[in-house]
This record gives sequence, C-alpha cells and structure tokens, in this order.
Amino acid sequence: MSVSELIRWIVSLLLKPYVFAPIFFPGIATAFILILLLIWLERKIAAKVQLRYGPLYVSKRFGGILQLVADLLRYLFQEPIIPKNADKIVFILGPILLFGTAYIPTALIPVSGSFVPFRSEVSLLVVIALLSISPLFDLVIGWASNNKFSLIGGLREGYIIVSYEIPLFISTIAIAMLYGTLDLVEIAGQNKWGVLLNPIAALVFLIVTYMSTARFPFEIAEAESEIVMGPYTEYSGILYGLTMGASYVKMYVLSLLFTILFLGGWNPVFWPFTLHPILPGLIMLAKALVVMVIGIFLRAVYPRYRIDHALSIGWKLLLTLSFLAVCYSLLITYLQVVVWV
Amino acid sequence: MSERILELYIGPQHPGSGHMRFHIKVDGDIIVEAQPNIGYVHRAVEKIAETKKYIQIIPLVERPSLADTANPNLCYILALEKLLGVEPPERASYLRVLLAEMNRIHSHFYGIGILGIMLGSSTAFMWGFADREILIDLCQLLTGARITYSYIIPGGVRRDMPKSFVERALKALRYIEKRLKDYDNLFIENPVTKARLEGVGVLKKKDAIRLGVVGPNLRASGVRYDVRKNTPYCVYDKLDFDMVVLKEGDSYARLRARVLEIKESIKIIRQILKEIPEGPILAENYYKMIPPKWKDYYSSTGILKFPAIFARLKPSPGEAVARVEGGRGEFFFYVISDGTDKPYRLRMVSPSYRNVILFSHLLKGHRIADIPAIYGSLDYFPPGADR
Amino acid sequence: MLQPTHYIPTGGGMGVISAVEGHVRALLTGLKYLVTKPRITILYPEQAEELPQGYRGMPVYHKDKCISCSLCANICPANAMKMVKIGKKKYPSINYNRCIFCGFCVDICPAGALEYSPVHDYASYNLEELEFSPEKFAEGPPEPPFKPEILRIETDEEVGLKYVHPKS
Amino acid sequence: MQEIAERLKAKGLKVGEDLKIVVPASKIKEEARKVRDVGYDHVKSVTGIDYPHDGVFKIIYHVSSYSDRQLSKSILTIEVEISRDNPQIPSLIDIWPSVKYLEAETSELFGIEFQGNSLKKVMLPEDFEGFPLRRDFKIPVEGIEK
Repeated sequence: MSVSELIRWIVSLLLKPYVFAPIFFPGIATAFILILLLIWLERKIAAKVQLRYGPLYVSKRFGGILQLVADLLRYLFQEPIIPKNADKIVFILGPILLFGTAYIPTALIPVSGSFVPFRSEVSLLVVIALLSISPLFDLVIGWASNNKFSLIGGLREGYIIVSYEIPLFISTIAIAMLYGTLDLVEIAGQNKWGVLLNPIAALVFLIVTYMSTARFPFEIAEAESEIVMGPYTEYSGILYGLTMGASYVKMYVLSLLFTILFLGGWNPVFWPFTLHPILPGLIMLAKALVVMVIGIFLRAVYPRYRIDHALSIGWKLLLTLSFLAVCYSLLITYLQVVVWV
Repeated sequence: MSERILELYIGPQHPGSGHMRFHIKVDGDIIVEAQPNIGYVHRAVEKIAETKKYIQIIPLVERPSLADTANPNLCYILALEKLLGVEPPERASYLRVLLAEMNRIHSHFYGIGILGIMLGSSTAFMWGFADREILIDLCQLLTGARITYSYIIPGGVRRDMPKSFVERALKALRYIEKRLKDYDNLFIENPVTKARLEGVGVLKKKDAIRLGVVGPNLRASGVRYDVRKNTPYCVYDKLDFDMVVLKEGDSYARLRARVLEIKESIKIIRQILKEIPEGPILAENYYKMIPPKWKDYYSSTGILKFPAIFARLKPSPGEAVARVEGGRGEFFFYVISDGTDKPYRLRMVSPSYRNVILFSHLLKGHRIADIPAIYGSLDYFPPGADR
Repeated sequence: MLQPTHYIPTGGGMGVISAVEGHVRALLTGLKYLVTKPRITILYPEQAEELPQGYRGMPVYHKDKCISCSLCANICPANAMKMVKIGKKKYPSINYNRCIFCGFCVDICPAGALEYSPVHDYASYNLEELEFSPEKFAEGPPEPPFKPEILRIETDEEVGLKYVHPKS
Repeated sequence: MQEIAERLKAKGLKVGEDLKIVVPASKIKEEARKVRDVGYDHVKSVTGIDYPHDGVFKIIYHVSSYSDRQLSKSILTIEVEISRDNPQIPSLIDIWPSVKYLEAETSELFGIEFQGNSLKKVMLPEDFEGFPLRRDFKIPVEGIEK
C-alpha cells in the first residue's frame, strides 16, 4: 500500500456519502459556518430594526461579520468555571451531548437524488425520533449545575419539550400521508410543494421549529429577565458556547427537514443535474436559510411568552391544528383528487 | 409541605430586578410570598442636605430620580420659594412647566423601554431609549445639560428659550406622535405583550388608595388624583389637558396610562410654545442684584448670571411643604429652616418609595415569569426609592 | 388566585382574528423598520455631535480676569472647587473627578473668569491627574487625542434625528 | 381651607389655622382614627426631626386624601413629640397601611421604635450601627480651602 494509494483511498472514503454528508455538507462544517453567519445576521437584523448598527468594529468593511469568530475564540479560550458542588461529569458532558446529538438527524437527510448518507424506507420517522434526543440534555444540564434558576429553567424546558413533540409527530404524519411514503429520498424526489398540499401541517411544523429552538416568542427556558440564563446559568467558556450553538444546530436540522417536506427539497432542479449533489444541495440550503432568517427576525419583533402560554399553545392550539391537518390530508387522499403540484 | 417551597433571591445583580432584591418563596411556578429588600443604592440625601447650602441642594435632590430630574428640582424650589417669600415671573413658570413636561415624556419612554426589556422585547427597549434622545436633545438645547438640568432656581429659571427652540420642538413632537403609532403596532398591541400584561398584577381601586400608591399606577386603577389637576402649581391651571384615568388596574392599563400621558404632555407643550408670554425669567428683587454688564450678556445670550446672594441664601426660620406630579408619581418635599444658610431638616419622599409597598401586595399568586412584568409595569426606580 | 391563561383572547372567533391581525401588524412594522428606516445612532468616537452654544461642559478658567472673591468655591455643590493661596491672593483649583458640570460656578462668577466649554469626554489614567492646580486650570482642558468628524443634529419629522455636516 | 377646618372640628379635632394638629404620643391612635374617618385615607410622609437641646423627637405625619375631592386639595399635619432617650410610639399601620415603609425608614434612621410595625430594616446595611439622621451623628464637612 504505497502512500499515493493510501491517500487515494482516504479521499475516496471522504467522498463517500455516508462520510462526506455528516462531516462536510449538510453536516458539521456547513452547520458551523451557518451558525456563525446566523448569529451575526440575527444581531444585525435586530440592530437594524432597532435603528442602530449592531456588531461592526471587527472587520468593519464587511459589517462586523468576523465578530462571531471573535466570540467563538473568546469562548474557546475562556476558562469554563465548574461550580464546586455541581455534578462535575454530568456538568461537562451535558453541553457536549446536547451539541452532539443535535447533529445526528443530518445522517438521514438526503442532499440530492443519489447522495444520501443512510437510506431506509422509514427515514422520516428515524429523523423525527433522533430529533427528540437532544432536548433531554437540557434537563440534565438544568439538574447538574445545582442552581435554583437552572433547575427551574431545566424543568421549563422539560414541559415545553413535551408540549411541542406530539404536534410535531402528527403534522409530519399528516404530510407524509400525501406523499404516500416515509422515505425522505422519495419524498424529495417527488418534487411536490408540500406547503400547497397541506398548509395547516406546514404552519404547525413552522411554529414547532420556532418553539423547539426557543426562538423569540418562545424563549422561555433561558429567559434572562426571569431566571438569568435558565439551565445555562452556571456555564462559561466553550461549554456555554456549545449550549448556545445547540439551539441553532437544531434549527438548522429542522429547517432542512422543513424544506424537504414542505418546500419541495431541491425542487426546480431537473434530471441531469440531480446526479451531482452540489447544485440541489445548495438550493435546499438556500431554502432552509430563508426559514431560519424568518426565525431569527422574530427576535426583533416579539417579547417573551410565559411558560403557561407556551404550554397552552402547544397542547391546545398546535394539537388541534395538527389533528385538523391529518383530517385535511385524509380528505384529499380519500377524494382521490388529482394531487396538483 | 415545606419541601415544596423554594426560596429564591432575585437581585440585586439580577437582570430582572434593578438595584434591589426580591426574597421570593415559590411553590412550583407560583409565588407564595414576596418581600422586596431595598436600600442598596441609599445615599442619605436627607443627611447630606443638612450640610449643604440651599442652592447646593438643587443638584443633590435631582440625583436620586435621575430619569426625571426636573420635577424634584421644581418641588424643592417651590418649597424653598415659600420660605424665601419669592414669586417667579409668569414666563419663568411657563419655562418650568415646559421642562417638567419634556422630562415627563422622556421619563415615560425610559419606563416603557425598561418594561420592554423585562418582557423580552429588546426592540421596545432600544426604541424607548432612542426616542428619549429626541427629547433629551431638546432639553440640552434649552438648559445646556442632557439629564441633570439644575435649571430651576429660587425666583425663576437659569436660561431663556433659544430662538430656534420652538420650531425644532414642534418637529420633534410630530415625530414622537408618529412613533407612538409604531409602538402600538409592534409592542403595545402585540398579542404576546397583551398575553403577558393583561390581567397580571391587578391593583384594585380600594387597595391603591389604602396603600397610598402614586402616579400612573394609581390612576390606572381608577383613582382620580393628579397633583397638576388637584392642586395646580406653576401655570397648570392655565393649561387645558385631561387627567389619564383607566379602571382595569392591571399591568397593561399601567402601560397604556403612560402612553396616554405622553400624548397629554405633547398637548401641554404645544400650548406652552404657543402661549408663553414675553418678560423676565427671574424675580425682580434678584434680577436687580445682577451687575449691568451681565444683564447685557443675558439679553444677548439668554444665559442668566446668578446674583451673589445665591451663595449665602438665608430664608427666614419656618417650614414649607410642596408636592409636584413627577413622571413616576407625586414628589413630596418638607423643608424646615432655622434661619442659617443650611436647612435644619429636608424631607424628600419620592414616588418610587411610595410604590415599594406594592411589590409584596401584587406579586403573591402570580408566576415567576410575572415578576418582571409587574416590576416593569410599576416603573419602579430603585435609586429614587432609596434616596 | 391564579389568573386564567388567555393566550388566545376568549372573545370567541373575533378574538382569534384580532390576535392573528395583531401578529401580522407587529411583523409588518418590524419589516418596515428593517427595510425603510435609517439608523439613528452615530459612530462615536469617529463621529461626534456638534454641541449647542452654552453647553455645560468642563468649566474653563481665565486667571487674568479672576478677582479671587471665592464665590465659586462657596457655591460648588460637589466641593470640587478649592481656593489655593498663591502669593497673597487665592485662586480656584478644580478637581474634575468631583465636578458635576452643573455650571453654578460659571453662573455666579462676577468677573466672568469662568466659562462653559463643550468638552465633556476628557479622561485620564489616574485620579490625581484630574486635580488641576490654578495654573493648569487656566490652560483649559487638553485637546482630545484625535479629531472626530463633527455632525450637526437636526430634528426631523420622519427620522427623528438627522445628522448633517455643519455648513457654517 | 375653612370648610375643611370646620369638618375636622366637627369631628372633635383641635385643628389650627394651618391644618395642623398637635397630639400627645399617648392619644395618637384615636386622633388618627378620627382623622381617617373624616376622609384622610393615606399618609404622604412620616418625618422625624431631632431636637437635641430640648431632648425631644418630633414626628410629623402629613396626611391627605385620594377619595374625597375637597380633602385631596389639602395636607393635614399631625405633630407628635416623644422623649429622646426612649423614643417609643404606637405604629399607625393598622389605621393607614400606607405608612409601613415610611415609619420603617424613620425608625431605622432615627432609632424611634414604632410598636406594631414589623418592618425594621429598610435602608441601611444589616451591620450598620448608629442612627444617621440624628443631629449628633456627624458626617465630614469640607471647607473651601485646599
């Protein structure tokens, strides 16, 4: 095995979908860059709505875009203080697992017709199931930092998780019915605009994405004017950086899923281009970015709901809407109405 | 049973409490008992006042309620003028009310901004503090200072209104009226704000009277009491404006009361700019003490020099009481003089100190998330309370 | 007494409509500000505001005009002005740490030896440096290390504060 | 002012021309109850004044009304004298609840004991000795010479 063959083997391994996807394209690398861009964009949009400049002085010509790299470096080199009577191992593992498990669903999200890391007939259900792992670590973090505020924050996160997951499952089932399959690749392949098929399910899914990632009206777990930073009160340094990044990663994954289910994946790309994953992937990323920008624009518009409001929305409003979505899609499939694009 | 109760200390370094501390007992998410703990920014204004000359007390009484400095200054001077037996000329009274009302508007914007950030709407906070800047710019043009004006002196005011002031003020007021519509759309009528504030921290009318509460918090519960209307001082009797009284008494009514009061103050300022008479801005017996050289300086620049007697003012022994309707409520001053150039005793009761009693009354039975909502809606200013 | 959670106003159908309409109005206002409205803040310290005539900044002292009547030291509310004996006469020295820019000393000085200056943002490395003897006080506040771009503020009905280059 | 003075006299209160009532410390509670029944429903301020030469503390209650339009224009002053060496006075908290924090501050800064008002610590740090607002509590005063 000469060195060149070894290199060639490594390169071919890297290009394999099940390696390239989670590490590079829809996986960590792009998500990482996207997070920095997103946080910067969020602060800039909020600043513009509030008639001010926002981050500026780091790389002034580009409007302070490197500010986020500077923040990241600060988190990296800041000393993460671990409180004396906190549960040390769980305290450190919490944010790492929170950030890590938020990535797992990207393993099943197809980027183009041929390029999908893992393919299975029920990949939609697997993605939804993997999605619900990461929020549990908020509870763990809340308990581990042995601080009253984080305990309350963790419990609040627990309540909210339960209240939005059922509408999430039901609304995905409602839209999956119209596609007739649970395999994400086939769903994306059908190039149908899910939003037009079942707008109610799209609305529920959108509200749930903003609820699960604590976007603005639902930023309840870490409400700083009530319970300081919620579960993350005791964190500093890179551990705090991870917890902050985790919610953005989750939003990235959920908006990718939203584009596949409702915005027709890589819709306008036709047969000859779908072979090579770059173009459809970029289009899907662009659509996901639109969904995310709407999410971060809400920070400039909304105050914060109270915990019981969010729970009432989750249990009463979203649940009924998702049942409505199911009936709506049942109605359509029953009437055998030709499903238009 | 007691294991269920969780004791929480919110403050004094808490983002949601300002420089005071809440000692809260919580059962789950519901507050069982709340005790405010104030005094973190107590600076003993009343003790220091006993070692200062009468003129030197003006900047001292302004400092505690920094968001609304014209009104304590006015209240102290009204009490002092009763002791000195001095009457300000007509134009000076108009200028005093002008500064007081401009200060009321930007103090209300401060309150709306703080309520906004307490509820999580950073836009309401940034807008509030941006719109304050418009009014502060006007006050800077009139008095030469941004916040701590020390503009009102015994017998009148320190500066006359510059010529460019009227036209610039009218433009600013029209801008503020346009902005209030955007506040309504984005923050005040926002369904999330309504959900957070309606029915939260309800203060019934009889409790508001029983607890001796002041300002918009009192009027939002239906009590018809505004010092400018009940016992008009300066030229408030010559100005027509109506007292903002609402009846729900919840946090949302307090917010709306402040916005309506901004609109009333705009009405008052417009009348002042139209009806202000010409004439001197300092009482005759003090004005004639100014050397002629400085009288021409005053007529050319509008800046008044102090007569030398101000450094050693000696009012006749006696006591005087004055009350003024500040942005957050009623200021009450009680000055006792013993004939020397320093007061024997100065009693300053600021509106926030009269509102402290509300916290333990209002917070019980609400959720933790309601603490910032109620705290923000009361427009409580810790340094003003601690003095 | 736990008050009802009425996130959707209980006004029946009408309540839901007004809630949705409220949401849409809030979002549209936010969008309007995102797109159309200019910024109100200026980039201090590169840009600075042109302060009006008579702005109460750090007081400036002219030793020649002073008649050492010590009225300024008598009236200073913050004990910032202290009289210092030089030769036979006493001259005021100022402690800018304590000075609160109230302008009482300027307004009471019968000889016009004290004046307002628009300098309000002078800083120093230690506290002692801010205690100026009468001679240093007479030299006036030092020049800031760099010249910010001066902008004049004009109140405007559409955008509140408009910043223009001073023509005069 | 006259009608108000008449209304007070009708209730058996010796009120002076300038709406001022001087009350011995022992009878403060009944007088306060009478004043409240006239219509004065809240206290604006409780002021303690220290007269070390006469060995006396004067406590001034400024009382006014929100509900009665005519009374709201006036401020009634109730003056009480208590001895300086053991300053005790019954609290008026059950008559006017609005007096809670006003009495607490006066008691903490003067050392006057308001019997019945549970709130003691308001302004000063827990470990602070001495009563600042008394005349014999000196604070440094600076001259005008350097």
